[in-house]
Amino acid sequence: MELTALLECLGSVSCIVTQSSTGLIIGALLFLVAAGLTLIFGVLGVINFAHGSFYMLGAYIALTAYRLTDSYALAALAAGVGVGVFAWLFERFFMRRVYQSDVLLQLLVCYAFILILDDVVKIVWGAEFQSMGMPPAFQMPPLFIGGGVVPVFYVYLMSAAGLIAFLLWFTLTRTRIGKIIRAAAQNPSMTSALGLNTRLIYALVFSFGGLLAGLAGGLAAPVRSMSPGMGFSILIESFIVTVIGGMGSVSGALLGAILIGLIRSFGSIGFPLFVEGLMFLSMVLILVFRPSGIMGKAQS
Amino acid sequence: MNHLRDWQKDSLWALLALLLLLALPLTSPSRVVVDFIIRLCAMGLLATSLNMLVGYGGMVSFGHAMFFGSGAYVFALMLQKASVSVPVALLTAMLACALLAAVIGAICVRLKGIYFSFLTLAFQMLLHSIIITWTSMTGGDQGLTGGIPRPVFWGIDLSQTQHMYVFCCVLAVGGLLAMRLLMQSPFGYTLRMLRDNEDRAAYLGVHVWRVRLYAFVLAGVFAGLGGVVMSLFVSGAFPDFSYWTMSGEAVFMIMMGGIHVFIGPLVGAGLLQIFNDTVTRFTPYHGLALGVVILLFTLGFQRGVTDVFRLFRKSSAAAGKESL
Amino acid sequence: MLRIENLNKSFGGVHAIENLSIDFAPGTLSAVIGPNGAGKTTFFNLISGGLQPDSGNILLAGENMVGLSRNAIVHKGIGRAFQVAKLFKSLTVEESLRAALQSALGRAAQMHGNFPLMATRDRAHEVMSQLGLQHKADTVSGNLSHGDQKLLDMALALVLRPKVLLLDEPVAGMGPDERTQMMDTVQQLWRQGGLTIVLIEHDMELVFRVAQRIHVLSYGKLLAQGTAEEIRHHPKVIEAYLGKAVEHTHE
Amino acid sequence: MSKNTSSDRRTLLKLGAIASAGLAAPFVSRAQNKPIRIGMPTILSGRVAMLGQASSNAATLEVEKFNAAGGLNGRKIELVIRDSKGQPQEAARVARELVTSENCEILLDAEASSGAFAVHEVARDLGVLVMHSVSETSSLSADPKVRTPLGFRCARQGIHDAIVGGAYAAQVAKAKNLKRWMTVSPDYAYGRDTTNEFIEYLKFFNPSVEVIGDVWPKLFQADYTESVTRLLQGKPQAIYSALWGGDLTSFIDQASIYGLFKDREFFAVNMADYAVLTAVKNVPNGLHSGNRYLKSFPNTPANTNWCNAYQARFKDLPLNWAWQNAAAVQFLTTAMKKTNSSDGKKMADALRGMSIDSPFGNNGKLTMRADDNTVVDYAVGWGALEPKEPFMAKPSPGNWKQIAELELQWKKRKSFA
Repeated sequence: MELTALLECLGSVSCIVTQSSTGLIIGALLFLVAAGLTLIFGVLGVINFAHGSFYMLGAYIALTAYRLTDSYALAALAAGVGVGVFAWLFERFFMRRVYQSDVLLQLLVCYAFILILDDVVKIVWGAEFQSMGMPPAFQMPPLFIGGGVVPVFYVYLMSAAGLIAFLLWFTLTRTRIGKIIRAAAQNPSMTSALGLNTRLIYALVFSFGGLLAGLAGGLAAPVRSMSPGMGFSILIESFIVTVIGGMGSVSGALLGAILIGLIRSFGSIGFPLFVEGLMFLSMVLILVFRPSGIMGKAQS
Repeated sequence: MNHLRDWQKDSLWALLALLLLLALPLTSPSRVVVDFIIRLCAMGLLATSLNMLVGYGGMVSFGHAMFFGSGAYVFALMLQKASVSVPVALLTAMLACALLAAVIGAICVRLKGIYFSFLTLAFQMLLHSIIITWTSMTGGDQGLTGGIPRPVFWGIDLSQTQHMYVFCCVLAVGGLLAMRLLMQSPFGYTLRMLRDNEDRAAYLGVHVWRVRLYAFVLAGVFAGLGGVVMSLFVSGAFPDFSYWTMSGEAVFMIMMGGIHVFIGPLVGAGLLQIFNDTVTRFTPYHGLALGVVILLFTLGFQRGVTDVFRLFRKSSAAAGKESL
Repeated sequence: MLRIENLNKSFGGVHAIENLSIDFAPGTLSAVIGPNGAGKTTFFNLISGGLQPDSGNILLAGENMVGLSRNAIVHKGIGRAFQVAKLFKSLTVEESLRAALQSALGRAAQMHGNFPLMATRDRAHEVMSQLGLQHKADTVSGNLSHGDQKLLDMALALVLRPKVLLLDEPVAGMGPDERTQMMDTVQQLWRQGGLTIVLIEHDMELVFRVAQRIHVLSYGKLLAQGTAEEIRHHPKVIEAYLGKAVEHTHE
Repeated sequence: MSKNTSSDRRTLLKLGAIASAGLAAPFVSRAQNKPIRIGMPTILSGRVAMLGQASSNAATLEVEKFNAAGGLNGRKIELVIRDSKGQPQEAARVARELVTSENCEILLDAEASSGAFAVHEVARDLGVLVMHSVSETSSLSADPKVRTPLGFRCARQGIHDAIVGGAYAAQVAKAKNLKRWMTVSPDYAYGRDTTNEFIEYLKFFNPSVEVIGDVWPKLFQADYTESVTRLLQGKPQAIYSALWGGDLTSFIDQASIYGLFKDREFFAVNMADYAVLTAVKNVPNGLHSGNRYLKSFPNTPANTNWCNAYQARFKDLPLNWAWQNAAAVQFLTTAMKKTNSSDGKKMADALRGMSIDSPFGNNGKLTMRADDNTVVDYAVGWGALEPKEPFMAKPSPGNWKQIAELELQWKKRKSFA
């Protein structure tokens, strides 16, 4: 523990600025992944434990697309669409059949896909880690804002995260399709009684959640090396974010992601060896005192 | 006299199983069988104790391996650092697991459904980070290395394979019998009441929280016993023992074997082990193979092996008492 | 036997129960009626400890039940059956009753010996024969017919020898014959004595036939109380409730 | 390129299966022709699958060479490779099974540290010869409580890298006047130990160096942002890192966009491994590394030939784990020839203190040090990196006399010796 370092930092404006912006950057990247997980849970009531593997798949698809086209934008797009399609198939042929079952069965189906996808990636892309490299467009010196350093690439990622957050919020609360989705989440039988195709809504939402995971994988690919099995740490991180923010709440995921980002950036100063422990500790505390998370609906 | 007969029947079965196990190495000199059974003892205890929570109590724990790991670490540490005798280390390990389970359980069992699962998972990951961080005590990510000393006690020398084999079999069969008797006791049925309808049980005067906590503690103790066997097998203790993957494996074992028959988890543990040991021999893509098998079970049968048999038996008998 | 004094409960500003006082005399069979949303089930939940009142007293033979947990209240002698039978679906009828009994004996957490305990046998069989469930003793609860499930639900409460038995719509979802049969069973139970029964019911005719005293709730308030005859002619009741109930029975 | 290697491995496994079927057949009875089976537990799945791939490739290559040369009086070596998934209990199980049911007489343990300790205990328990070829944790061979007479290590050690690196970095620090240092290393035993040791020797050789902060990201962490900004805030003149593999690649990519390497020297002990060198697209200036494996270091025909042969066979560049496993097999086969047997105890006696000719030796020779059964005299050096072949143009090789002296003092401090 280096509490003096933490206190010192809290006493210095530039340190607070830098660490807070660090927290925001980490949070933005976390949110990109967690958004899909929480969306799927919020509407379908299932936890997609294969979410980290979707992320991995997105990163690899982006890698291949980037090598083929040399375009980062196309690579990210391909990652999102590719994983979205995969998620649709996954929902259609596997997940759909266990919606009514025990959570354990859902867990196992996802677990099976974690194992399968890790091996598939190994067969297709190889066991060695791979790296996409920074696209030339972003190879520029970082910006200096208020005493803190912010890379141009992260400014771009943060705007992407913000845009996605806004679009999700807007779609869910301000559009007709959002209303239908929320109705399907709250009362599926009523929705189908009203003549809406609940199954299609579920498939769309699941596929969109997958798309978000793939997009996140593709967007972050330039700065994260990839290897089979990389999805797991992503799953754990986004899971913590989702639980803390409230399972099913998109705004909660945003808050949770920023909270975890701040815990990590300030925690790495005060408790450099226990940063991960701090993340789990905060998850425990949230679950004990507010099981439904910061923004979640209260437990019935 | 009816209740006495049940009790005796279970004990006789256990005795028979133990005798069979002890006779097994005589029929085949291969140490593979011996190793297989020692591992099965460890994993069987872990899976069966988890099923006390999941199958009998309806409490889906995602973090059960934390007690498996704790049992292994405490046992190994007592022998390595405190140099106590094996029985003392064993008792300390079980006691430590009971205490840990009591503290964590007191917090967890208040939550229902998926939140209980999340909280157990979070505690497990927290414990795992502590094990990794507390290097001076646990050896960190390298695990507790250097071997576990095995002082001779009561004429038993655990550094000899035969002694070790007998010891592990006795622990496992004893542990399984104890769990069976617990599940057939009044307490076991109270647990089933809670699983079926916790609300109603409370309206019948059951102290829900307390009964769940007892179950959580007991399951923790028996998982710890499994950890002890595993630490003897690998002669050490590793952070992996209390990692989510271990819990996940236990969950898969009970789902594969079936949660509605007492020995289901044991059968599942055996099947998974056989599968794993065979497949890893032929291909490095065992993840792919295991994934396909899991899909087959979850989507094809939607239940475990022993549950399939149980349904089959039930439908052929048309009616009758549930076996659980 | 059971005295309710100035009971209040509100949910987010809506008064579910407002200043309610009722006295259920020992050994009576009373009914609580009222239109949907009158607060009947909330009333039962408050008595049995499922909800905590905002204020007021619930006195069982003079002892206040407010603040006690559900299981403590059961041990004091208030048993309850539910509108939708709450059963242990994987246990048989006999097992369910004996499991309930063992918890009443304070042996819910007894870890030695086999289930079921000998000490629970006679009482379980007694209740099964009281309610005509003896030939279903070995049937798994989840496989019982609807009527039998309601009976078992009642049996679970009854087996603990409560002083007060709360029955939440005992004939809900039953056919006409079953209803009569069920009400006969309830009446028989009551005639055997020693039991104070309070029931919630929608079926007016049944209530007027069996209940000694009737308490009418409307929007959480006591509208009227009295014998069947008094209630039948009570102007407020006719205005607030009976009209709807007649419609309801014609549906 | 990896497709080829995996199909090679599949062929290899198939061959193994056919061979074991042959073994079971009754007509094989003459002991002389019975193959010598070497069990190889390693990691072929999960995030470090490339460890197992490089290890098994190199070992296979050496075994093929040995067999082609006639084996041990006609007896050939059969390598039985098994995946432990990186789980210690699975490593223990696989190791036991290799000995007890696959009749392996020797274990070639290509496990990362925790697995290596588990295999070590199995070997101790079953009394078989074990050669660790991957674990770089010193205590495996240095700690007398852990050491066994039948356990050997043919892998580099953190302490050696630290002494050589410390000496090299001290020189660079003097030349460029680098006083303020920070470290960023993965938070696990290997990362912590090597970092502390490096700093210790850096200060030993250049007392004016000051370490003003340390950062410990998790192993396999995806996002290093908080580590990078911590380093930026400290404004060090030089940074040391024990990150490796994909983690190092991610870190460099993420730190580059922050401009962390601008006007700064970066010392990454694990950088000079082909996997990292080929993966990092934008290698920054001012980068120094220890050699993991380089075709050009030592710059001898033997080393270049070996690398070319490996590359031709597997369509992939060898990694550090590759040379270690190749050398491990060389040690084992030399000991077999010397004792004319595959008996573990006899071979162990021969191995202790044995020197062999090897492309990976400092002076063409590798030695299995007798005091602690561990390999010394291997090529170890540090140097400045450049983005293309030969990557490290002017390596400064370590001085093994100095290494040995300092290592002994270090062991005494640790009460290992």
